[in-house]
Amino acid sequence: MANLSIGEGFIFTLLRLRNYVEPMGLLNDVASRGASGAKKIVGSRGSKPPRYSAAGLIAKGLRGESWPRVWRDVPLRSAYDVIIVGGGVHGLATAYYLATNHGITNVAVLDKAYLGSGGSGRNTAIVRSNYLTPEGVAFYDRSLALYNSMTDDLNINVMFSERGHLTLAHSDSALRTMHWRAEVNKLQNIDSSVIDPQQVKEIVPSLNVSSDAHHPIAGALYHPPGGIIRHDAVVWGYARGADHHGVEMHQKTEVLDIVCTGGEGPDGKGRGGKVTGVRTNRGDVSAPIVVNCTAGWATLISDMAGVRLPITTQPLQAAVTEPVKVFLPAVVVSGSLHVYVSQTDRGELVFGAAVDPFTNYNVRGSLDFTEGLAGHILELMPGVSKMRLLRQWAGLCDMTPDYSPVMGFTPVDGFLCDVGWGTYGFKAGPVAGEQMAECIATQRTPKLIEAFKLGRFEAGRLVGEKGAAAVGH
Amino acid sequence: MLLVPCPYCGPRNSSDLRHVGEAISRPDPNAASPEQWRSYLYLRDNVADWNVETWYCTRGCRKYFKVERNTATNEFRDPPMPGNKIGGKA
Amino acid sequence: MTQSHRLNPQPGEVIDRSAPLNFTWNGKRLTGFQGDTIASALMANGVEVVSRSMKYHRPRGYMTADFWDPNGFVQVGDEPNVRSGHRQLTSGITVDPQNVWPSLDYDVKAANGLVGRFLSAGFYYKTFMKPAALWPAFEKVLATFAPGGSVDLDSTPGYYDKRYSHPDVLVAGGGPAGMAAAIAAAESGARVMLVEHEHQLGGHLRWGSTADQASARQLAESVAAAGVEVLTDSTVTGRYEDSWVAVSQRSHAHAVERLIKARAKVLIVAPGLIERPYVFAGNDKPGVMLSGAVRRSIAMYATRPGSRAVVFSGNADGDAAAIDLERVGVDVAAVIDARSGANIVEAHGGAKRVSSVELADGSSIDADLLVVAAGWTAPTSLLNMAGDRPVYDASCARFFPSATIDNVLSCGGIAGDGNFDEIVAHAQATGRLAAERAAAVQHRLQARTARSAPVEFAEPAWPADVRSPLGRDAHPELFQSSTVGMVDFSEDVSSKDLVLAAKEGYDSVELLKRFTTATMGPSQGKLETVNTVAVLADARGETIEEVGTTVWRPPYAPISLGGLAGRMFNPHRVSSIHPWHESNGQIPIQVAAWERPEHYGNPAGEVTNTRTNVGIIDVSPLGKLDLRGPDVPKLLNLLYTNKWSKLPIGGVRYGLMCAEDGVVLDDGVTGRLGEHHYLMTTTSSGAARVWEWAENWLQTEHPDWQVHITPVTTALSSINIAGPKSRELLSRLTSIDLSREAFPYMTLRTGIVAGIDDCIMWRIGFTGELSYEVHVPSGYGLHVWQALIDAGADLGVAPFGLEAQRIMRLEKGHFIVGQDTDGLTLAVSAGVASLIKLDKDDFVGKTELAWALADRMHELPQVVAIQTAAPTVVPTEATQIVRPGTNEILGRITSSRMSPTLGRSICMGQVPSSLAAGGTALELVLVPDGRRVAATVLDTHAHFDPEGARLRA
Amino acid sequence: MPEFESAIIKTYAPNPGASMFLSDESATTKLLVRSDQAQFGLVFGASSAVGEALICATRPDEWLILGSEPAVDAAAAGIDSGGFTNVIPFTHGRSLFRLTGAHAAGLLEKICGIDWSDAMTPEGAVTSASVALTTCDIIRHDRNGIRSYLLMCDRSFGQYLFDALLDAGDEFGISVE
Repeated sequence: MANLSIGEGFIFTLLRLRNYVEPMGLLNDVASRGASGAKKIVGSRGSKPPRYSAAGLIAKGLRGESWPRVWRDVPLRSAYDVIIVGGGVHGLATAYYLATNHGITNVAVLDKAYLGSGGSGRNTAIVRSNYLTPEGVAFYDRSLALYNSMTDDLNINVMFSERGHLTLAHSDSALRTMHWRAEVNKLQNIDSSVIDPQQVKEIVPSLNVSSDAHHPIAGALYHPPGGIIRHDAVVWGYARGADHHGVEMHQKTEVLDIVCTGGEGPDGKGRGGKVTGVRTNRGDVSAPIVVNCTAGWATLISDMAGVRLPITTQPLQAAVTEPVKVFLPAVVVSGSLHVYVSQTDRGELVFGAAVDPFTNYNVRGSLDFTEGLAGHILELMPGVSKMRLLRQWAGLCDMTPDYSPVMGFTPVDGFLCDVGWGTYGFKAGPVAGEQMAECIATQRTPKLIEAFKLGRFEAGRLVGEKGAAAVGH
Repeated sequence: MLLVPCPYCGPRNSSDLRHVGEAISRPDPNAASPEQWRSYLYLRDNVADWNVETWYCTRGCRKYFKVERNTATNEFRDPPMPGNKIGGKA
Repeated sequence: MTQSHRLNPQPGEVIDRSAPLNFTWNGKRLTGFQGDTIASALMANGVEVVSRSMKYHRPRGYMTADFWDPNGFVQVGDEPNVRSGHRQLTSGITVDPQNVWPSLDYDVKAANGLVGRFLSAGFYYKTFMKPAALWPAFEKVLATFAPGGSVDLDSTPGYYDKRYSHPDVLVAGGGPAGMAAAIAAAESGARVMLVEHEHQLGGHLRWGSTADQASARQLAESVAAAGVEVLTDSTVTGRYEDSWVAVSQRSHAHAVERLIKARAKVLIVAPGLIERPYVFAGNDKPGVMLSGAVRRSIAMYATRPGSRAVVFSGNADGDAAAIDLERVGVDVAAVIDARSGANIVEAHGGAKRVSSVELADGSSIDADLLVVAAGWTAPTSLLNMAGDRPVYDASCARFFPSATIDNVLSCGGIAGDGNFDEIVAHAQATGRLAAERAAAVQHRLQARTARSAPVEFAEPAWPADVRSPLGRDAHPELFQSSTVGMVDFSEDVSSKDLVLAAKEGYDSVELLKRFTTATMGPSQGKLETVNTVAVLADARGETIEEVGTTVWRPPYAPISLGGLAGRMFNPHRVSSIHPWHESNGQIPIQVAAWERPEHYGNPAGEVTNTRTNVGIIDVSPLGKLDLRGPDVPKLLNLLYTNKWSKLPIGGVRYGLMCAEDGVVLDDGVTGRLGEHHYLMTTTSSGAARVWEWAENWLQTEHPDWQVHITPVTTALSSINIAGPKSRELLSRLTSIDLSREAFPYMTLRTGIVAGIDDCIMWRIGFTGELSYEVHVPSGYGLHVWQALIDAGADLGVAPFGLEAQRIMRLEKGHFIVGQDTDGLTLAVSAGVASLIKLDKDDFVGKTELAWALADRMHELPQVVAIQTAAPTVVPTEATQIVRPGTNEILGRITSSRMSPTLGRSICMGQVPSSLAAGGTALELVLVPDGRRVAATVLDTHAHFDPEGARLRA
Repeated sequence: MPEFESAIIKTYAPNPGASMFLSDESATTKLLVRSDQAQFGLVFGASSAVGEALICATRPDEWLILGSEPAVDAAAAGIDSGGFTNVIPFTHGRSLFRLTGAHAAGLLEKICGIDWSDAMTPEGAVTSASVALTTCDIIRHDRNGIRSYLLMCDRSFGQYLFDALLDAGDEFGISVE
C-alpha cells in the first residue's frame, strides 16, 4: 500500500511559494512567469468583467449590447502548472478552486469536445446529500452547501430548486434501507426521514399510493434539501469564474497521451513514474501535474499514464418529455423500479434510470430504456400516459465496485484522479473540485476524501455505499 | 437491442442474455498476492475497443460463452447481422 | 358557425363532405368534416390565432399546418400537446388553446413582448439572484411560463400494446419514393413493412397536380397488390443498434397506440423533405405560412388560407402555391422571386394577422397572407441514429447523407432531386438492393440459428450498391433576411438571441443550443436546425459546412409514454398451495415475483401455536436445485465454505456461500439423496442467482467436472412442519419411522407422504423446533397440505406465515442473508467461524477470508444478538448503534421483533469486533424520536433455546 | 393416488366456435434427459415423434420427452445412457400449454421477440425465449396443418402466463379449449 501513496511525498515548491507569497496579484504573476512558458496572455482579462444582474440586463437591453465572452478564447500554450483533462463540472470546479482558494492560476482545462459535453450536460441535475455512509453524507453535504451558495459565489443563477427529494420504497426490505439511510443522515444533522404512503401522496399528489398497485409504495425517504439545478449554468459558472482568475479553457483539445518518466512500465509510465506533460491533437503541453476528470473515459486517460483503475464504463440514459403545466413538486426516485423523475420549471419531465446492463462507450441510447422507463413511470403515475417523450440521450458513467469515487494521488507522481463517480458525479462536482484543488495545492489528501483513495481497492477496504447502490440517484 | 451471437442458439436479443463482464482468469487462490487477487476482483481493462467478454444465455441455452465485442461501437466480431458497417462517402 | 373558409370541392380533397363532425374550440361549437385535421377544420372556420408563443405570448396561427407546426399545439380533452395539424377530427371532441392566460384573445403575458429585449436568451442565468431568499418565489413565477397543456392526473391509461416484427425491408416514408421502393422490394421477394407518418400514402403528391394525385393512387394500389404491410398514421421513431427499429402505430384498431419493435434486415429511409421557415421580422405573425401548408390547405382540405396573398418564392413549390391560390380565387398580389434577388424584410400587421409585407426595396404590399417558400430541411434523424453525419451542400442549400451504411439506404428527397420518373427509378433500385441485402442477412441469421430451417445455398456475397445517384437541384441559400426574426418558434428564440449568445461565447452549435434552447422544443429542430446553424455561421463569419450541425436524437417524433410502456407485464408466481391460502384468510405479501402468506391474521399466535403444538408453513419459494453426478461433492466444496466430501447418503448439512471477495452470497441446506444425487436449497430470492453462479463455476472454471444442475424450485412444493407435535402429525401420514433414533436431526428420508410417492423429508429446524421439511411433487402439494391440516386437527395444527417464521428464526438467532448481512459483510463477520474451513484446498472466497482472519478481524464488524434493557422497546430495524453520548455511528440493528415466546424484544445487529463480546453495553438511538436506550450483546446468536434441545427432540 | 393438480386453477367458459385456442396440457408426463451424448439423433433446436411421445432437443445437452406416461416410458427406452447421462422426472416442474390457430404466430409476436416465420422457426423447431417476461420452452407442433405451439414455463408462473396469453389473444378471438 505504501507504494500507492508516493505522490503525497511530492512537494510542489513553485505552487506552494506562489500560493503563500503572493496570493493576490494572480494574473500578473501568471503573465510574468517565463519559466512555465507563459509569454503573454492573449485575451487575458484586463479588468474585472461585468457582473450579471437585472440592472445589467436592462442596460444591455436598452443599448442592444452583448455581454463579454463567458470565457476567453486563447491560444494553447506549451506549459502550465496544472493541466486538467476534462472540461466538465469536476474539471472546471477543480480549476476554479485552485485559482480562488489556492491562488494557482496557471492552469489549463482541456476538453476534447466543448465544455460540459460529457456527463455534466447529460445528467438529470439532481442534488442531494442523503447517502448511506458517514463518509458519503459528509462529502455530499459539503457539495450541497456549495450548491446552495453557488448563485452568489459564481454570480450566475444556477436556478437551484430546493424542492425536496423522495426515494420510494416498494418493499419491506427497501423500507429498511430507507430507515437505515434516514438514521445515518439524522445523526449527521441531515434533514432526512422516512414517511408513509399518505404523506407521500400529500407531497406528490400524482403518485399512485394505492395498495393494489403492482409495486405498491410502502413509504419513502424524504429529503427536503434535495432538489434540481440547471446543470449547464453550473458548468458555465465555473468556467466563467475560473476564467476571471486566469485559468484557460481549451475546447476541442483532445489528450492523446500522457508523458511520463521513470515509471516501471513502457515509456516511463506506471508505478514510480512522474508526469511531465500531455500530447494533444493541438501539440504537446508540459506540466508537472495532470488531473484526470474524465468520468466515462477515465480508464482511457489513466491508461496513458500506466495507472489501472477499478472502473468500467456504462452508459446512463435519460429522457425528457414535452412540457405540460407544472404538477410534480418534488424529485421522485424509485430504486426498485429503476427510475427517477423531476419536472423542470419549463414543464418537462426529466427521467433517468439505471445504467445500461453492459459496458460500452456508446451514447446513442436504446429503445429498451425508454420502454422500461415509461412502464415504470406509469406504474408510479398512471395519469401521465398521454404525455410524450421528446428526446432521449445517454452519458458515460465510470462505475466502481463500491459505488464510490477514486480521488487523489496515484502511483504516478503528478498524475491525480477525480473519477469513478458512477451516477453521482454531478451532485459531487463542487466539493470534488474543492477537495481536489486542496489536494493539489497542499500535496496532502484532504480528510473529506481520505476514504476515496485508489489504494483502498488493493487493501480490500471498500466504501460502504455499495449497500445503497440499488436506491441511488 | 443488440443482437448477440450466441454460439449455441444463434443470434439472440441481448435482453435474453446477461452480460457477465470482461473475460478474466482466476489467479491461483492459494498463491496469489493481495495485489494479484484484488486486480482479479476489481481491475478491468475497460478498453474502448475490441474486448473479449463473457455472456450468459439466460433465456436460451443457459451456456456461458466468450465473444469479442467492440465496446466503442457495440459491434461483434463476425456479427450476426451483416450490414451494420458504416462506410465512406455516400 | 359556418365553415366560412371552406372552398368548393377540390379534386384531391380528403374530407368527406357527407360526414360533418361537431366539435368545440375554445368554448365555441364548430363543425368540420370527416377527414379534416383539427387544424383544417379550424382554418375552414376562419380561426386565425390558435396559440400564444412560449415566452412573449405572441399570437400565433398555422404556419405549416402539419405535425411539425410549432404553433398548432392544442389540448384535446385530457390530452395535452396534441398536434392539431396532424390529429384528425373526431366527433364531439373538445379542443382548447394552450399557453394562454387568461384567454387566447387577451393574453396578459403578451406584455412580455414589450420587455422582450431584456429577456434575451438565457436572461434567467443573469438575474433573479438577489436577494437569494426570493429565488423560490421567482422560480414559481418562471414555472407559470411553462408552455404546453395540462395532464389529468386522474386519467387511467388506455389499452396500449406492443408487437415484435422481423421484416426483411422496412420503409420509413410512404411518399412516391417510399412506395416505389416498397413495391420493388416486395416484388423481389422481400417481406416489406411500409410506415407512413401521415394518414394517407402519397407524400407531396397528395397536394400536387391532378396527375400527381393519380400517380399517388396508382402507387398505393401497387403497394397493396405487392403484399406490403402498410401502416399509416405511424412513425418510425428510432433506428437503434443492430437495426432495431421502433414504429409507433397510432392507427391500430384495438390499441390507442402500438409500439412495433422491428428487427429490420434493411431499413429504407424515405421521409421526404420538410419545408423550412425563413427568418425575417414578423415571420411568426398569423398569416405567414409556408408554401406546403397553403397547398395542403387548398388541395386536401379545401380551405382558403387568406384573401390577398404575397408569395415569397425560392423554388417551384412557391410558384405552384401562387398558381393554386389564384386557381381558388385568392388574389395573389405579388410573387417575390428570391431567385432573382428580391427579398422580403418584414411582415407588418396588428396583433392577430399580417396586413402588409415590406420588401427589401422599401416598397410595401397589402396582404393578409404571406406565403414563404425558402427551401428544405432533410430530416436525417434516422440516418443520424445509424451513425451518419449529414453534410451541407451550399449549392442546394440543404444537408445530404455523407456515409454509406450497408443496411440503411435512403431514397427520395433526402437522397437527391429529380423528376417523378427519376425519383421512382432510384427508389425502385433502392428497393431491389434492399431486398437483395435482406436476403443476404436472412441467410446468415438462418444459417446460424439452431432451430431454423436449413439453408440450401452458400451465403451470398454482399450485394453491391450500383444505383445511379440522384441529381441535386440548385437552390438559393435562403435562411434570413436583413431583419431580425424568429428562428425557433416554439422556444421564442430570435436570430438576435442567437447572435448575442454567440458573441457571448456560446459559439458552437451545441453550446448555443443549450444556452438559447433553440431546437430543444417539441419539433426537436425539424424546422429550426438549419436556420439556427445558418445564423450562427453568419455570426461567426464561417460557412454552414464549417459550423456543422447538431445530432438529432431519437425519437424522430414524440411518442406517448403509454405507447412506450405498452401493456405492462408483471410476472406473478404462486405455489401449488396458493388456493388454500387464498380461501383461508391469508394476508399476502409480495416477495419479488412470489405472492405468499405473510400471516393468517395473528402472527404472534402462529408462533405460540407452533412452539406449543404444531404449525405448518408453505416454503415452496425456497430455491431448489437438483444436483446429479459423481463430481457434486467437488462443486459443493467449491461453492460452500464448509466441507462436503463426507456427507453420507441421507445426510443434510447447512452451508454458507461467498463471492470471491469473501462477502456472504447465500445460504441453505443441501441433502444427499443417493450416491450421485443431491438436493440443494437456496434462499428464495437467491434461487436464480445461485443457479447461474453454480453453472458459471462449472462451465467456465471446471468444465471437466461431471455435474448436472436442474432447477426444481417449482417442481417440488415444500412444507415445513414444526413444533413439538410435528412428529406425531407426520407419523399419521407416512409409514417412515420418524423416531429420534431412526430419523435424527440433519438427516433426510424419501418415501410416501399422504399417499404421494417420491416425497423427500428432511429434519432441519430454521424455527428452532422439532421440524420436518417435506418436498412433494407439485401436482400433489395442495393434497399433502390439506392432509396435514385434516390429520392434525386434534393436535392443534395451524398454518403459519412468513412473519411467524421470521420471528422464530430471530428467536433462534439465524441471520438472513441480505438483511443481517449486507453487500460488504464477509463470512467471517457472520458469527459462523466453524463453517469456514481454510484447510480446504479451495473454495470461493477463501483467499479473502484467510487474509481477513489473519489480520483484519479487529476492523471488521460482527453479527451479534442484542437485547434492549427495557423489554418492551422494539427498536425499528436500521436503528443506529452509537458511541455513548455521541453521534458517532458504530453499528446498527438489522433485525428486531417482539418475541411472543420470551415476552420481550429481541434483536440482531452489526457491531464492531471490539463490541461483539457477550455482555457488552450498547447505546441505541431510537426511531423516530432519537431517544437513546441501553442494550446488551448476547453470548450467542440464539435468544431462545441456545442449546438446541428442542430441535433435536 | 389423488388427481394431478395443474397450476391453472381458474375456470374459463370455452367457445368452440373460436378461431384460436389455448389449452392446458400440464398433466402431460415430462421426462428430462441431461447428457453429454447425442440422444435420439436430435440436435439442439429440433424435435421428433418417437412412438406416441414427442422428443424435443431443448438445450445443447438437454432433451425433453413429452407424452402420456406409457408413451414416455416407451420412448425412454431409447435413451443412450452412455457417457454422462441423467434422467430426471419433470412432470411437476412445468406448466404446458398448447396454442393453436392460424394467427397463433401473430399472438406470440405480441409477447415474444422470436421470429416465427417458417424459415426461422419451422414445424418441429424448439426454442426458448421470454414470453410476457417469463422464460418458456416453445415447440412448434402444428396440428392438422394449423399453426400450433407448445409452451412450457415454470409451474409457479403457469396461471400468470395462461392469462397473459389469453389477454394477448383477445384481438384474435381466442378461447380456452
